[in-house]
Amino acid sequence: MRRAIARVLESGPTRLVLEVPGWPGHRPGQFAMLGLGPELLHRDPLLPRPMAVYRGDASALEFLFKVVGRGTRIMAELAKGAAVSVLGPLGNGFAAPDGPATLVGGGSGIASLYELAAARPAGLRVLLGGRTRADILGLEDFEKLGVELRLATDDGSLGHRGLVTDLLEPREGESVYACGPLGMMQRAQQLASQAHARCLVSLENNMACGFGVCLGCVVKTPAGFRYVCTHGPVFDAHALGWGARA
Amino acid sequence: MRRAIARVLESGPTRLVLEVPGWPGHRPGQFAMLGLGPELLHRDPLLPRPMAVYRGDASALEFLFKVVGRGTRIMAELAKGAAVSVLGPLGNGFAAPDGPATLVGGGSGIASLYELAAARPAGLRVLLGGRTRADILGLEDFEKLGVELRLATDDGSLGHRGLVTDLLEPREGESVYACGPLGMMQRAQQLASQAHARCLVSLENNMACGFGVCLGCVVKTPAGFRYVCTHGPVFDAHALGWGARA
Amino acid sequence: MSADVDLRAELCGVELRNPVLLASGTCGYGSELSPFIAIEELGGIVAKSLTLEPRAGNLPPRITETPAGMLNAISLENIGVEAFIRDKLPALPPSLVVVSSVFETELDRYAEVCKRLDGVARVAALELNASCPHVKAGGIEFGQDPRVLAQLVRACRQATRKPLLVKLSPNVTSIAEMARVCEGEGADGLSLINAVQGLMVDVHRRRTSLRNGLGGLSGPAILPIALRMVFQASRAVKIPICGIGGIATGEDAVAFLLCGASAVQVGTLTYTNPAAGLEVRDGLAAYCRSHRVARVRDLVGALEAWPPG
Amino acid sequence: MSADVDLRAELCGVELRNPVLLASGTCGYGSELSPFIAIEELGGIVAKSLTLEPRAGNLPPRITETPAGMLNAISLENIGVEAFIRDKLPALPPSLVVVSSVFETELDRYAEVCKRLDGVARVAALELNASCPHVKAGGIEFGQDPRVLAQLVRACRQATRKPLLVKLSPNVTSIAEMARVCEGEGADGLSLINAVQGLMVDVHRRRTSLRNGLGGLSGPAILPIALRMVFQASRAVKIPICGIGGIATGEDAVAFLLCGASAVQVGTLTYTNPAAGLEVRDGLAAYCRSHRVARVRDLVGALEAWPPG
Ligand SMILES: Cc1cc2nc3c(=O)[nH]c(=O)nc-3n(C[C@H](O)[C@H](O)[C@H](O)COP(=O)(O)OP(=O)(O)OC[C@H]3O[C@@H](n4cnc5c(N)ncnc54)[C@H](O)[C@@H]3O)c2cc1C
Ligand SMILES: Cc1cc2nc3c(=O)[nH]c(=O)nc-3n(C[C@H](O)[C@H](O)[C@H](O)COP(=O)(O)OP(=O)(O)OC[C@H]3O[C@@H](n4cnc5c(N)ncnc54)[C@H](O)[C@@H]3O)c2cc1C
Ligand SMILES: Cc1cc2nc3c(=O)[nH]c(=O)nc-3n(C[C@H](O)[C@H](O)[C@H](O)COP(=O)(O)O)c2cc1C
Ligand SMILES: Cc1cc2nc3c(=O)[nH]c(=O)nc-3n(C[C@H](O)[C@H](O)[C@H](O)COP(=O)(O)O)c2cc1C
Ligand code: FES
Ligand code: FES
Repeated sequence: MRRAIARVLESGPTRLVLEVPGWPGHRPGQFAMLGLGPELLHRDPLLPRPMAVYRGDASALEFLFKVVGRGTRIMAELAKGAAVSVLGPLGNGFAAPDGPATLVGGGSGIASLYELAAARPAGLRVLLGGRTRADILGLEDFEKLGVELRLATDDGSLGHRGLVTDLLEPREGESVYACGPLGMMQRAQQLASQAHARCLVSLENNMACGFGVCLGCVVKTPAGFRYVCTHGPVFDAHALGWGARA
Repeated sequence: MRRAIARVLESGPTRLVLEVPGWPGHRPGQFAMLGLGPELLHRDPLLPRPMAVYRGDASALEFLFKVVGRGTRIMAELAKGAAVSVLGPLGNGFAAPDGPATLVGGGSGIASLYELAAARPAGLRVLLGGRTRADILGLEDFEKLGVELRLATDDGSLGHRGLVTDLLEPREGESVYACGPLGMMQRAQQLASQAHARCLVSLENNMACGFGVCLGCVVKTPAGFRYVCTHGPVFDAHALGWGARA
Repeated sequence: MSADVDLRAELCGVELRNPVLLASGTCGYGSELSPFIAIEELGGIVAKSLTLEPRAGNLPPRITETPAGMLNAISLENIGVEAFIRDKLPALPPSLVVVSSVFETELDRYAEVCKRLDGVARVAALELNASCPHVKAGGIEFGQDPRVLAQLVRACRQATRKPLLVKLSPNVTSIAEMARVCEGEGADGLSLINAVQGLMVDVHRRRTSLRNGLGGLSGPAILPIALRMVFQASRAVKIPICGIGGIATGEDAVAFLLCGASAVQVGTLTYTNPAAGLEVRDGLAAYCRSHRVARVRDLVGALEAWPPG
Repeated sequence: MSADVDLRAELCGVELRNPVLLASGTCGYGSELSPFIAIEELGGIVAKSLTLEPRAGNLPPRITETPAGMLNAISLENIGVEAFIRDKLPALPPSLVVVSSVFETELDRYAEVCKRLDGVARVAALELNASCPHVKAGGIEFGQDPRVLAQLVRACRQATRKPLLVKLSPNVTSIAEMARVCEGEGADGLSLINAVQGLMVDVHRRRTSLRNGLGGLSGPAILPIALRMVFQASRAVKIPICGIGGIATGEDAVAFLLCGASAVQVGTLTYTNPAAGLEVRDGLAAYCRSHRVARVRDLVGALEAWPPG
């Protein structure tokens, strides 16, 4: 695996599409480190940003993101043809469900769930939420899939007014895939464990390297420290214990 | 005067055209400080770069440049519509000739001479030089002026093979305006003084501020330190003594 | 523009319109900035460091760029204390708070400059520049040796009744020790940090980028070092601290206040934008509004502890 | 790929394919990089600092970004010297030069780790990490007190016959003094600099960005500080120096060599690009080609003086 210098095909406030020469393909839930100054014209921001692969392949790899700071603001303003360094695919990714599954996505967390949904496993339910309608990234894409889809927004601008986890009714023995704000994932894990369902979550820690050398992305679990970039980002939520995170 | 946030209208390997709201106009030989990260998305490169105003006005202000390092490389790759901070006009600029004049320009120094030539004063001669044909910035624009124009290149790819100062024959009492590499300006000053001609040169020191507060741009003259940004960039070459420069 | 938020600050007895000043050596004598901004809207300025006699400074190159920063070896070029009092002070807006920075190469000369400024009503406070990383005179900085620093503060303390700030050198093993020394000798406050000693190389010419070799590193690159030192010093002494180092935004200023600074100084960023100081003030006000902070001074030292993991 | 230029270097008796190593703590135990690069093409690696027993390190957040740099408080998490020798060393390419970094919280434990590694043929040299800015244990760093540093070097010198490098802390008043101390106690070489102590604030949460508060600043931001210290140390001692700090390009490496370093280590930049070390080597070769330098070692200390102004 090598760091590739990709070119921006399409860029907008929440979506980035890159041509990534040599991208070998990836599993749902894997991520890439996106570097915003590959030719070192800019030495700042210095660190690449971890982003879940939304969908696509070498000819057009898509990312969905929320602007929360300088790095994502720069991403949102990238010019067509601009160079971006891409290291990936990284992390373990999601294991495909072996039975019925419910996907619970909130905010930018939605990005890592799309390809699971696109596989349309039997008995699939998809629950997406955000503060407002605009925060539900990739909504149109999910609607196109024609899967069982339910929505929630804090302000009621779309679907149920309230938390997306209000819509979650785990089925015994199913797999719940939750990705989004910490509180949302914790709630999903609670409900899943009460219903004796499996629960997989994808964590979003600050990262420097993404491939296991900086030791910066640790999460504390009952079994000790785990590295989100190499042991994760996907973890069995029941085993996490929700210890200290970045 | 305020720092303006300009937009890139046109950008290329040697030319930058900006829309600069509120640009008050300028004199030939004045310069601007161009900042490459106005929204502070990038804190590096930190310092703005001094650039002579080539020509134009608020609706389209033109700069010609040579890529010598990171800042100019970034300038050459600016996207259309990108933001650039512009502080100026700065410096004293050239006094218009009160008699015959010869303009001697080398490399990027050519940029500060164009508007003097465009005024077509009586008895004007323009001598431009560069390493090769490609190094003579703005050549087409000067040719369009229909002024007496002679050219020199080190490799003979255009005009006289050799130094542009080989073409300089100062007329007694005239004004020689020289702008380019240090050695070229020194040679022009020598020839001018032998012919009892005036000689004005524009110096290019490294600058941090461009408006007189950092004291970084000094040049040592027999009369003491002078600041290139406020006392210059244009100096009476006969009074310079060519002391230490940045 | 920010009447809603109470931006007023106080620095060792001096009332400030807001906590954002401009750092010594980065705003000249003030007048250089008047073409660009209404300078009196700032919390104040710290004028370029003054010596008894005018000084010419180093030969160029004196400045070079570094990653997210710059390196300088101006070597304290200045017009001298008399010319400052005679020519520069009268030209400044009456409502502008002016702090005078003092630098010399010997103890008694330091004290003389302080004495000369003590009688000047227009000067609100003095700042001792104990920390010029690039002045060869004497080699080691006044601010690098606790005993020498103590002598310096004592001598100048006796020379003036004006509020006395000591600007510390960051090039020390323990900033807390230096802070205690100043407090012990009667300093009214501390300014930190000055530029960090650095060096850059022009690999093409195989020479140091600056003719002087060594220089002072400033700009955003040193922000984390400055925050650390303000954090450490504010826990070592009770006298107020003016935070300096790499401030580019209102949030940078907030970070210094939270670490214990009562006010801040903007330096290098003024070179990139003459209005940087005012924009930092505006950003500070915006932060207070969005975080429901009624009075900026409520932020001073208001860092919260991490919950146990 | 650069057969034309002689890139070979030597660091206290150890022959290096080229002068570019990877810095301790930024390349794990080597194997982490093998998916990305042919690690044996590097001049060598300095493995993550080892302690007698495995260490777990600090609670997160452990890292945050800074202007042109980053701040970390990993607190020397490592698998312990035994596991390194047993599990990690055998997995590394035989032709790779491996330097082991040693860290502990007490003198005798430092020496014990050195003794344990002294018998391991695969380890080419030891690097004493005397300078972890963010380890609370003991408070002040070993590398900040000349007497403690002398004791440390003496103890470890007696514990090993392998080439002994001492990695100095930049958080000192005089790096030259610390360098002389190490030379005096028989160190074979110096590595500098380690991360600079810093602190960042999350203004939205009103907390330090790192749970540990203090952290180590690294990356391009500290390049001018590192160059300055290598410049000063190389003029204070005769033993070879390995330059570290913010190296991102071949020209950055050239700057360190010109200042007197015999080799360099690339650290933080490996996080942004696993191939950074090899690209620095290639840039170094390209510089030599375009500047007609036949042997990289001819650059060591080859800084030229400025002509009188
Ligand atoms: C494995 C993984 C996959 C991710 N996938 C996506 C994705 O598909 N889409 C997306 O929008 N984001 C994703 N993130 C989060 C994304 O990496 C961060 O939002 C981004 O790094 C922020 O960079 P910034 O420079 O914009 O913000 P910064 O300037 O770095 O930080 C700005 C603010 O955001 C907060 N912040 C910083 N890093 C994170 C973080 N990692 N998570 C949450 N808040 C943070 C900071 O505390 C600060 O308050 C992912 C993170 C990980 C670890
Ligand atoms: C008043 C004034 C007007 C100018 N007008 C123009 C213009 O119209 N067109 C143009 O192309 N350039 C002009 N320059 C020069 C221009 O400012 C520099 O070339 C530019 O700042 C280099 O920035 P950089 O980041 O690309 O190079 P850097 O990375 O800063 O430096 C790269 C290399 O260029 C050298 N260098 C740096 N600054 C200068 C400098 N000021 N002059 C010469 N070499 C330098 C460095 O020593 C280094 O070797 C002008 C300079 C001044 C002071
Ligand atoms: C070009 C330049 C000149 C300076 N001159 C002085 C000075 O005369 N006296 C002083 O106390 N500090 C001086 N400083 C240091 C600044 O006041 C400030 O302490 C330092 O630059 C860090 O702040 P900054 O990162 O915001 O620039 C100077 C800094 C620069 C860049
Ligand atoms: C995340 C991180 C962990 C580090 N761990 C160690 C370590 O275990 N031992 C050590 O001697 N230095 C350690 N360092 C310091 C680096 O080896 C290096 O000295 C410093 O980062 C400066 O170089 P750089 O700017 O190229 O990163 C660490 C640095 C970082 C950023
Ligand atoms: S991000 Fe570096 S180890 Fe996980
Ligand atoms: S460039 Fe700052 S004083 Fe001239």
